[in-house]
Amino acid sequence: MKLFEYQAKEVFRSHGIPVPPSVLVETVPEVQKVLGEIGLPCVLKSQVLRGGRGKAGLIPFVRTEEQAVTEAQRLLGSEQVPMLLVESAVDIDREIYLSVTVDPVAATALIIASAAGGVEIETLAQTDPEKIVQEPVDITIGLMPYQVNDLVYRLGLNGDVAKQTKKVITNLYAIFEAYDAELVEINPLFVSKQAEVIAGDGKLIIDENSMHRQKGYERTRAYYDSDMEFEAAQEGIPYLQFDGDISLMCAGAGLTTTVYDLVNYEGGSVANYLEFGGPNYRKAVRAMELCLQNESKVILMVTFGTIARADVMAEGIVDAINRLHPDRPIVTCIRGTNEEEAVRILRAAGLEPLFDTEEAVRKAVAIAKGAC
Amino acid sequence: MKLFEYQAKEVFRSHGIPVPPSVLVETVPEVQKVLGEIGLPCVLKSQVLRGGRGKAGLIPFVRTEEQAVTEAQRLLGSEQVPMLLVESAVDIDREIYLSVTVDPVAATALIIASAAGGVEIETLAQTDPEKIVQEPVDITIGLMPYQVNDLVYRLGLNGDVAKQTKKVITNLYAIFEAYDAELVEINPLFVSKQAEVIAGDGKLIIDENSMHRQKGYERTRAYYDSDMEFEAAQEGIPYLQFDGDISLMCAGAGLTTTVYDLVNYEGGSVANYLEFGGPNYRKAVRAMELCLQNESKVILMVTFGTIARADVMAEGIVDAINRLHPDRPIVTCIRGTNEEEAVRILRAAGLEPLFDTEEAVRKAVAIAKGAC
Amino acid sequence: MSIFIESDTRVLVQGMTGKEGSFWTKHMIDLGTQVVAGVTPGKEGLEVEGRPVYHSVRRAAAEHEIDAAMLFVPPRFTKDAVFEALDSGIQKIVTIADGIPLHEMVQIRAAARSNGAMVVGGNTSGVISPGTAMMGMFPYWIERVYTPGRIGVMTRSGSLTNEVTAMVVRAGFGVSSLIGIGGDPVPGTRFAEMLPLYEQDRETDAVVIIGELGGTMEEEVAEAMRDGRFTKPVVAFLGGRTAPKGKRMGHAGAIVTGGKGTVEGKIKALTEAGALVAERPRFVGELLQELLK
Amino acid sequence: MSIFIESDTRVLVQGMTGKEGSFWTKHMIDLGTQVVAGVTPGKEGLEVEGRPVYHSVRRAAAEHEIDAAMLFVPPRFTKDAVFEALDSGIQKIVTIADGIPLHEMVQIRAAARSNGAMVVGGNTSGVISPGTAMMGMFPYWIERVYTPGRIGVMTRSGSLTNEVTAMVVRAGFGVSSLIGIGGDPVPGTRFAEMLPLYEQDRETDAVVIIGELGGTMEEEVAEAMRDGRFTKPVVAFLGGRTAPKGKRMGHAGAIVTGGKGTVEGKIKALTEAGALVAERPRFVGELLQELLK
Repeated sequence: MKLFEYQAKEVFRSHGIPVPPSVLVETVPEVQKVLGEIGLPCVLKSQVLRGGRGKAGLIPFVRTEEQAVTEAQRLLGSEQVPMLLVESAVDIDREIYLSVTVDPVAATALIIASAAGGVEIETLAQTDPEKIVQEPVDITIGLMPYQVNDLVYRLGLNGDVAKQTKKVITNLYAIFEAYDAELVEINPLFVSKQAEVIAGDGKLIIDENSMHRQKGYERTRAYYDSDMEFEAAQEGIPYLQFDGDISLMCAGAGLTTTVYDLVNYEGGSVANYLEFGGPNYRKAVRAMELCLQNESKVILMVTFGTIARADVMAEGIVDAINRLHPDRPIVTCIRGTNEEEAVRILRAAGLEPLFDTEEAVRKAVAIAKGAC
Repeated sequence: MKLFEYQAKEVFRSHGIPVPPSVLVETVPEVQKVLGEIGLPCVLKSQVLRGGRGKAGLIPFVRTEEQAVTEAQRLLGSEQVPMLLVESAVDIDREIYLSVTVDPVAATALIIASAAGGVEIETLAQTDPEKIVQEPVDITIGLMPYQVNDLVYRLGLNGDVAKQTKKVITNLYAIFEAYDAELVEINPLFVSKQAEVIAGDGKLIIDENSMHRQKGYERTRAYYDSDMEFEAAQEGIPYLQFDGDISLMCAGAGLTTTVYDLVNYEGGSVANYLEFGGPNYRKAVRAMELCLQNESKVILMVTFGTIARADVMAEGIVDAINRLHPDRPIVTCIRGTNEEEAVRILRAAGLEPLFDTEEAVRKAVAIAKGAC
Repeated sequence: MSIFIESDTRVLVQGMTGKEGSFWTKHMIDLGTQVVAGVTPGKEGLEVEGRPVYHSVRRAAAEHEIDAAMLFVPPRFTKDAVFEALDSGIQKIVTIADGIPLHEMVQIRAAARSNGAMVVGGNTSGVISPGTAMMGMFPYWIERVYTPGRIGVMTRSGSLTNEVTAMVVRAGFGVSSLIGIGGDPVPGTRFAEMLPLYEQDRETDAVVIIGELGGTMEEEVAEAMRDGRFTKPVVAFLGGRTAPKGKRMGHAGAIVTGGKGTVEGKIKALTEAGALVAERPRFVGELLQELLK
Repeated sequence: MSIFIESDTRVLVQGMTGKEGSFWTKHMIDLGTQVVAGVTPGKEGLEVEGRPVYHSVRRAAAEHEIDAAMLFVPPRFTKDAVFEALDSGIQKIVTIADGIPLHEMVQIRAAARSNGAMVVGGNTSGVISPGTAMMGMFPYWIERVYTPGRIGVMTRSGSLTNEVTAMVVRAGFGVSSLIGIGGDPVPGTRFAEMLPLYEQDRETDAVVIIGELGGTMEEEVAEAMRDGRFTKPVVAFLGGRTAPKGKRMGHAGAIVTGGKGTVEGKIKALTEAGALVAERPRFVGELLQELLK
C-alpha cells in the first residue's frame, strides 16, 4: 500500500526525521488561512500517488499569496487533486537521495543513497551508477551503527551534516522495519544553507502481505485512479480501468496480462482488466457487475484453473447471467479442474464454451468490431 | 542484579504469565488486613534473595489467621526478613520447572524445562538428567513458535495445559530478552487441579552490564546481607563481610580471592573481602574507611597492577593514612606499573612495602595472631 | 530421474491435517509421491491417508528419514514452519502460501541459503514431475497439460502455467519437471538457481521459462546462459508485453538494477543469450518443435 | 613463532584516537607490533604514532592488509565494532572492554563462530607474546613477569595474571604467548579453543592455566587433554578454593552442567586428565620445574 506524501511525512516526524513545517488542506480558503503559519515562499504539494509530480506541474513553488491562491485553484479545481500539502520552502544547499528497500537476490534489506539527490534514482543508475552507494542489511540482525557510519562517509559528508544524516538513515531503517516497508524513500533529502538535514519528500510503500499488522491505514477513494478501481478493491478484486471495448474477466495476473497482450495483438482494445481467479473465483456475480458498468461491447472470460474449479466458475457465471441479464455477449474459455462439468453447465445455459485462448480472444475482438 | 520474588512476579504479571493473587506487606497487622483479600489457606513468602527458603522455613503455608499471625511475627521479627509476600495457595496437581539462561559455549540463549518441577534443577541434573529438556535459542533470531511447540510436547503436556504452557514459555523468553536477563526462572510452575498454569515462584537476575538500560530498579539496603556491603556497593566497591580479623584491600577478583585462600592456608581468617583494583584503584580513602569499620586487626593490601598504577595506589594509601589515622597495622605488597615510585612513596610514609604475596600474607596472619 | 522431487524423495507434509493439506496429500500419494509422515501440532497420533501425524518436525524426523518438506501452512506461520524444517536439516522445502509477509520471506530465503537448502515458493502451486511425483497442488489428471516428457518448465505465474504448458504438450512434447517459482517479489528460489538441476537432468532436453515483467529473474537466466553455466535450449514466454507502464507501481527491485525489469529488457537479455522468446503461448510449442525436431 | 599475535601480524586499532587507544598503540608499537592503521569515525586524516586513522574499518581495509583488530572501544559499542571488523573479514579480534552486555556478548561470540573468527575478551588485558608483539594493555616492561620463554599462559583473571606469571619467571622460565581469555561469563574464545594453537606452537613447551570457580572452561581443557587433542603438559592454578559458597550467587551456567563449576570439580577433572594443579601461585613455578627440568 503506497501512502501519500503527507502520511509518509507524519511517519517521518514521529520517527525523528526532520520535515519542513506543513499543513494538509482541501480547499482554497484553507490555503490562504495556513499561509500565515507556513510562511512564504512555500510549496503547494498535490497529494496524489503517481510519480513525476514536479514535471506534471503538481508541486508549484509560490512566492506570494496571490500566486498561492491561483495555483491552489488550478490544482484543487482539477478534480485529480483532492488534497494539498502546504509546506514551507527550504533554503537548499544540496540534495541527497536515500531509500531502504529489499534485495530479492541477496535476501537482505538494501539501503541506497546518493549525494546526487533530487533526480530519479533509476535514471542515475543508468547515467552515473558510480554516484550510487549501497549497503545491504541483514534483516534479522538489523542495521548496525558501523554501516551507517561508513555510508555517510561514502557519501562524502562531514561534520554535523554527517551526524544528522546518520540519524536520518538510522530512523529511516527503523521505519522500514516497523512499517514492513517494500520501499521507504526520501528524495530529495535537503541539506539547507543553515546546514540542517530535512526530508523534502517522502515515499512509503507498505508490503500488502503485512497490512494485517499495520493498523490505521484505510483505503479510501483517494488511493485509486477511478471509482471503478475503488469499488473493485472493496471486493478484493484486482481491477484496472482502460478505455477500450473488451471487458476481461480472467484468471490470475499472468493469464489476464497475457490475454491483455493477445487482445492488443489481434487489434482489439481492453475496457478493463479484472482477475477472476485465485481467491475471487466464487465472485462471478460481483465481477460481472463490474464489467457491465463499463461501456464495453463484450465480456471475455479466460481461465485455466487448478484450485479455482472450472465447474464452480461456470456455475457462478450462469448465476451471474441469470441475475444480471447482461446486455452484451459473453465469450467463455473456462478450463482446468472439472472442466467437463463446466462445459455442461455453460452449454446448458446457452453459452458456447471455447477451449483455446487465442480463439476466444479472436472471437471477442470480432464481436467488439461488430464482425459477429 | 537479582530481583526479589515479588518483583519478578510483577514482571511476570505485566508480561502475561499468570501468578497467584498476592500482596506485599511489611508488618504483622498488614498481614491480618490482607488475609480477607488473599483468602486462606495461603503462603507467607519471605522476600529475601538467598535460595533454599523452603528448607529454611521462610515460606510457611498457613491455614488459619492465628497461624498466619504467629508465622508473620516469627519471620518479620527476625530482622532478616524485611517483607512478606502473602500469596493465595494453589490447589496443585503437578509442578514444572522452567527457565531461560545463557549457554556460554554454544553462544545461545537456553531454555531449560522439566516436567519434574519443584526440586533444584542442579540436583535433578545429577540424579535424573533425562528428565531435563533443553532448547537452545539463537538470540539474534529469537524464540520461534515451533521450538515452544516441540518443548511442551517433550514435557509430555497435552491439550489446554500444553497451550497455556506455550504461552508461558513464549512470555518468559520475552522477559529474558526485554530484561537482559542472566536467568529468569519459574520453579515451580504449578498446574492446578483446575488445569490452570500458574507461576508458583519467580526468579529474575538482570545482567549487571545491562543495568544502564533497565530502569526502575534501585539497589536499596534490602538487596544486601549487611550494612557494610550496602555501603560499599554505593561506592561501586566489591565487598563481602566475614567475621575474621584480616581486612583485605586487594586488586581484582582473581587476586583477592587468591589472597583469601592464602590467608586461610596460613591459618588466618578474613574480616572482609574488598577489591581495590580496576576502576576503584583511586578510591583508597573510601576503601580504607570500609576496612576500618571492621573489627579487624590488620589491613592487608596486595596488588599487581597494570592500568591500576602502583604509584597512584601508593599515593592514595598514604593519603588515606593521613586522613583516617588507622588504628591498626597495614601490610602492603603493591607491585606493577611504576612500582619503584610506589615503593618510594610508601617508604617515605613509614611503611615497609613487601614484594611477595605469600610473605605479605604470612606477615598479616602473624600480626592478627599477635605474633608481631 | 527428474529434478527436485523424485520418485524416491521422502516427503513430510507440514499442516497435513488441514483441509488443503489432507486433500493434496491424497493426490500427492495417488501420483506416486513418497509421503512418509505429516506434522500438525496437537494432532500426534492421527493418520492421514495412512501416514502418521506428529506434533513437530523433530518428532517426525526422529521416526522417519525425510528428504523434503511440503508446507500447507498459512502465510503468517510460514516462516516458523520453514525454520522448523531447516532446523531438522531438511534441504528441500516447498511452500504454497500466498501472502507471506515480505520481510519474513527475505528472512526465509536468507535462512535457506545459509543452510544450503532450497525453499520453493511461496505463492506457487509447487513442483511436479508428471507421472512420477509432486509437492504441491497440480491437477495432474489433466492430460493435455501434465503429460510426462522431456521439457522442463519453470514459471512465476500460477494462472499461466496450464495455458503455456498445454501448448508444450499440444506441440507433441511432455514435461520432465515443472517448478512453480512463485509469484511473490522475493521467491525462495530463483529461476537461475534451478538451472543447474535441469542442466544435470538427463531427462530434460530443453527448458521453458514462463516469466513476466518486474524483477531480474529472467535476466539472471540470460546471464547463466551467457556464462555457459546453462547450455540446454531455452524458450521463454513473458506476459505483459503491451501492459501500460503508468498502471503499475514502480517495482522496488527495479531501482537497483538500473532499468532492468521491463519486458523489453528481459527479451533483449534472453535473446542475446541465445534463448528463443515466444510472443504467444502457442509459439512456445512451435519454437520447441523448431529447436528439437 | 608465537600464537595469535606474531611479529608480522598486521594490526588495526579500532578506537585509536581515544585516550587508552593512543596510549596503548604507542606501547604496542614500541614492543614491535605491526600496527598498520587505526579507525575512529570522523577522524580520518589524523595520525597516531605515524599510523593513519580512517573513518571506518572498510576504508582502512581498502588501503591496508589487515590480519587482526585491536578494539579500544567502550563496552556498549563493542558489538558494533566487532561486527564491523568481522564484516571486513578480520579473523582475529581482541576487545578489552569491561562491561559488555551479556546478550550482546552472546551475539558477538555467535557471529565470530559463524565467521570462523576468534574474538578474545572482553574484560581482559589482551594477548601478548613477550619480546615480540601484543594486542592489549600489558606492562611488558616489567621484566619479572614479561620475560620471553617457552611457557604458554592462559588466564581468566586480570589481577592474577601478573601474580602467577611472575612465579613462572621466578622459577626460571619465560612466556611464549599469554592470552587473557577475559573474566566475563561469556568470553569470546574459551580456553579449550586456544589449545590447538598452543599445541602447534613449536615455541611452547607447556601451558599454564589461571582459572577460577564458575563456568566449565577448565573442565573443557581437561576434556581436550583426555581426548588427546592437547598433549603438552598443563599446570593449572585456580583461585577461590576456600571461598564460602553462600556468598556467591548461583552461576547460571552451572545449572546445565549438573554440578560442574566448583573448584573441586575443576581440580578433579584436570587432575584426572593429567594436569598438575597448583595450590598456590608459587607452586606453579615449582611444578613446571618438576615437569620440564
